[in-house]
Amino acid sequence: MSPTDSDSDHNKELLCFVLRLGDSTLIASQRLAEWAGIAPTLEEDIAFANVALDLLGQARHLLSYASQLEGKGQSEDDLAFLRDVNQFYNYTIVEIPNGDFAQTCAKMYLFTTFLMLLWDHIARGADQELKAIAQKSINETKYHIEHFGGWLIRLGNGTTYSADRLKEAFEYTWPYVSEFFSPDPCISRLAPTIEIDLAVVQNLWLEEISPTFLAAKLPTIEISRFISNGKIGLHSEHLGHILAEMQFLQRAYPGGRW
Amino acid sequence: MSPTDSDSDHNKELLCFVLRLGDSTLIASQRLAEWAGIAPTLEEDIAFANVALDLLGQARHLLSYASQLEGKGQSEDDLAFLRDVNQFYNYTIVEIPNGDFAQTCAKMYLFTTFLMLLWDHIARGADQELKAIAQKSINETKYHIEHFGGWLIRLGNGTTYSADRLKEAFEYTWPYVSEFFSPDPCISRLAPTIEIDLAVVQNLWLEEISPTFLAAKLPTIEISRFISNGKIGLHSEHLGHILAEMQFLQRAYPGGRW
Amino acid sequence: NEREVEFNGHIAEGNFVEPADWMPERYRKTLIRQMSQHAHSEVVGMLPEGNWILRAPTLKRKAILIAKVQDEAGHGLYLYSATETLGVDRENLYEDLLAGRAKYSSIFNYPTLNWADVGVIGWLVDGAAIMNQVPLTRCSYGPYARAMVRICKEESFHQRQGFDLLLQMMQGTHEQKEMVQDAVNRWWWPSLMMFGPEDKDSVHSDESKAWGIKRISNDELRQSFVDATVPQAELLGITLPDPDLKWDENTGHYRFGKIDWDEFWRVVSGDGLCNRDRIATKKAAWREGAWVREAAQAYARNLSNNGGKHER
Amino acid sequence: NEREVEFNGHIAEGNFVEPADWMPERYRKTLIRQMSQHAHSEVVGMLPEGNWILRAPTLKRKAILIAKVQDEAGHGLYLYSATETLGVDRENLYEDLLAGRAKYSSIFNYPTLNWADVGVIGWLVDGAAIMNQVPLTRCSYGPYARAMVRICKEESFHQRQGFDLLLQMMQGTHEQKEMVQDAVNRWWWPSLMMFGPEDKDSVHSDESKAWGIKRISNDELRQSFVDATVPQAELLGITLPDPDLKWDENTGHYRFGKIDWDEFWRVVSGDGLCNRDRIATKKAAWREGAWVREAAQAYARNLSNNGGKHER
Repeated sequence: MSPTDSDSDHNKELLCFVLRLGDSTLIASQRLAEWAGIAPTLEEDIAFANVALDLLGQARHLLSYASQLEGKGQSEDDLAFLRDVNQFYNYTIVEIPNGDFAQTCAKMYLFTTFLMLLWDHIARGADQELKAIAQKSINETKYHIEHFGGWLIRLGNGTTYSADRLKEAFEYTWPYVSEFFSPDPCISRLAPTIEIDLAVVQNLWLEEISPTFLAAKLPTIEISRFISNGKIGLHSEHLGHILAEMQFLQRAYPGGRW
Repeated sequence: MSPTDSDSDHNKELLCFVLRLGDSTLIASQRLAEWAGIAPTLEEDIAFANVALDLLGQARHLLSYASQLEGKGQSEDDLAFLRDVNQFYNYTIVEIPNGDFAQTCAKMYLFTTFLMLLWDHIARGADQELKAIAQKSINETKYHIEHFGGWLIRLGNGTTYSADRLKEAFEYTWPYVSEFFSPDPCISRLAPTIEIDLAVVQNLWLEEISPTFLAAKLPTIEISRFISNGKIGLHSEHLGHILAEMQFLQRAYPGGRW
Repeated sequence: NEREVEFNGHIAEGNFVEPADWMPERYRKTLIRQMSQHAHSEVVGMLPEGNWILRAPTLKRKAILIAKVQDEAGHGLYLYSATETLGVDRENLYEDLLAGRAKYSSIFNYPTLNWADVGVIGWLVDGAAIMNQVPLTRCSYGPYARAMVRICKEESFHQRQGFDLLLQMMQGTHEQKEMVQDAVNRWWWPSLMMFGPEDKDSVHSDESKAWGIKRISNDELRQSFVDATVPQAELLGITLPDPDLKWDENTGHYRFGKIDWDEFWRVVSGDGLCNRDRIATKKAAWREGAWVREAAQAYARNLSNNGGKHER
Repeated sequence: NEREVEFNGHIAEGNFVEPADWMPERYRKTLIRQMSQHAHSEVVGMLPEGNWILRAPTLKRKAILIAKVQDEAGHGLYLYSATETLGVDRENLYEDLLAGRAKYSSIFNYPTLNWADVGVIGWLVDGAAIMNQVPLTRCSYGPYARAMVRICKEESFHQRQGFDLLLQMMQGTHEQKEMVQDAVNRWWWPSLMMFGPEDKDSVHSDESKAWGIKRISNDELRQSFVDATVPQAELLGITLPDPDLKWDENTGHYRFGKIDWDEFWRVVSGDGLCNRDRIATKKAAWREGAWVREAAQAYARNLSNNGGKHER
């Protein structure tokens, strides 16, 4: 294999990983934005918008970098608005429905705690571009974890009703967590640029969430045998509906200036 | 004005009316189809699908005729899938959300009873093409009215809860009725081909619904001062979301064969 | 047991068993399980296809799809009615489904991800269903056999429509062809799994065979399906996702690769991508429809109390 | 009343009134009504624009729109807080809104129907709001005036973003230009109505003027808005939907056509296209959020009872 081949292969893996992160943050942001104007309090309207904006900002950096890696002259918008379901590589958990407030907080907590570990690894890696994005994102993600984690604790220790809702939310969202740690050709080929050992990450993650779970009175559960596969482009039925709405204008009015 | 001009003017009014009917039946069908697989009983799954199919069939005839009148070589599908919100001319009532079962039955009852009166007038009119569509549709519409009217009576005389739901459904849907009878340049210019006097139609309609309202224990209400304007292309915010989903494939994959 | 011997003889002579006839309890139980599972499959099967009604790309295809989903509701209804002739109650059967006590065809736990999935479900899934069901038209239990005659007729119609949809798309744009191939890649193996475990691992089969409930083995049916489908795939111009698939001159059959039975069992036991969503959707619909069903019952009661007139 | 004379003098000298200061009851009531109505408008105003967040055509525009809707929530929050300094409770004020006892700006009862509406709301609606609000930065009630300084700054930013959005679209395709024109056609007259009834029909105004709550009359503000906006419309290349609009050399102002006050009153009194939907959306959100707010309160109570530690 010539050096160039190896370079381009590496580029392909990196592209896959960057798209994964870009799509995950984009779809997470899109879902959160569904709450605009209908959160339980005005403070929460602001907080959710804040998180949605942070995630969207991350998505834009990531998708811009992805288009650079791809080298086909596509923009962040081309990637966001002109790919169909099977070309999206987000983790499935970000595309599942918001459900009630507890379910939104649960999935966002599970996702952002995992994302944080990815940022940590990226920040210690050798890809300068991605490193810069990670460094910027770490503080944001810290705030997201605190925010959603704080709600888990409040709901788990609020009323009987809120504790029940929280438990139901976890039953629904938890199975999607196994996708974080399932065999991942894309991540495994990132080394040595970025070294991510998913078995290690899984342990770190379980440690990370454990105090919050304890404080929120949530039972610790085993990683489910259920495995979703959005990260390799095999999604749930939900993503198609998200994209139909998200991409409408770009699809209906090609060549427009916005 | 030359005979040709007058012909083409008349064509324009007729086109507007045919699109109005075509869009109304299409969007009503699309909304009903949202119930697929989740109706309160299997029998109702079948019945709703039946009505959705009838309405879709009517829409196809109407939109085919509209494209013929338009004479630009567009197909029924071009009209259904490539127009945006302000080019749709359906009555607003068919685009409002389904809400619960009572709300769906309420709006469908209000719409189909009105539609029936239009078919009646069309069937007595001079446009042969439209007449044929009306004659075919009258029996279907009769069944729709019976079906939804039957549910109004059942819900109104079922449990206290169902009677309350029905009343709420009417509070929400009723204001959209005034659009049926509000000044309508398109209908008023159809004469002498088709003679529709909306003041007369309003009275006929109130007479038509009155026994069902009585049997369903619904209060008779005055036509509301609220006036929606979907019929002239000024819609509620709901239609855009319906179209984003409905038109996705045609927009995303232009030039496809389906 | 003399009655049982007589019963078996009756069946062996090719006669139907009717609801009023005496039957062994295990025969009844087996039929209830199989028929209600079949009914549940129709009813859950409305969801993956229903997922595309609102996005159908032409009005004609939308009409075909609504009609198909409606047929599935109809099949569910016949099958529940046929099962009720065995002395069970439809509502209880349905609640078994919602509570996870009863199964439905695992195929519906796979998601529909692009429009071609609608065609592929018609072509492969309905195709496999027909292969499974045609022998049931000669099943020993009369009401089931008769329901199957009607259902198989409609299913063949659906299968042709599905194939036609794919044929159209294969004459379309490059992207459309890719959609079809993508859908076939995802549905091929699950379709083969629809015939159930390999004969060596299959329970129930011997007794069912004796009773004429199950006339042809899983592996035989699967082989017939593969043999019938490969030429259709060639006609379509798609590639079936099995590198081991090839014609075997000696046997006169297509050989095919190893089925991933781990996946099969994972999905059967509840961990397919859509198991949770399907049941959650049906549960929510049932719960949200409760007040409507109650109102209809209350109304019917009032009506019969008042000699057919509702109060004014 | 001696105190009232002193109070009026204080205001006349251009001083601020602060929460701890004595104030006439009518002054307090007027401010509560106006400030809470203003807060409600921000909060309801999130909906028509929020309607397009999920469909924003570029990621940059999506970010701008989310940030804008977030700012509106922020404005709502300042304004409720500022109103609370007058001795009322935010939750009660909000419930007045939901129960239809309190008003909000009627402009938000018009639907957003195409993407250009988002730009036009920024340009015209925020433009009119700024015109109304800049004088309030010099309002006699300190907390309101200070909130207005911050809000006006952000609103100007939104207005520029809206104008920029439209400018982009006007350099785009023919269809995009049509969208902009369509949006302007729908929003122009309602924007003019934002300044309220003509001076001859306006209540409250005299007293409000004396108290420095209302410094410039409705008609004067409306005229300033028209004068400022017409040249911008020309810059954009769109036509304002008023055949009577023309420059008047003598007065140095643009003359404009007759406003449809029937429509204004119909919308104010609840019969605009979106009045029902807006309040229904907010009511449903408030109802569905109740258990979350209760849980947060219960948690806070437990925490303070346990000296800051939640039980494990």
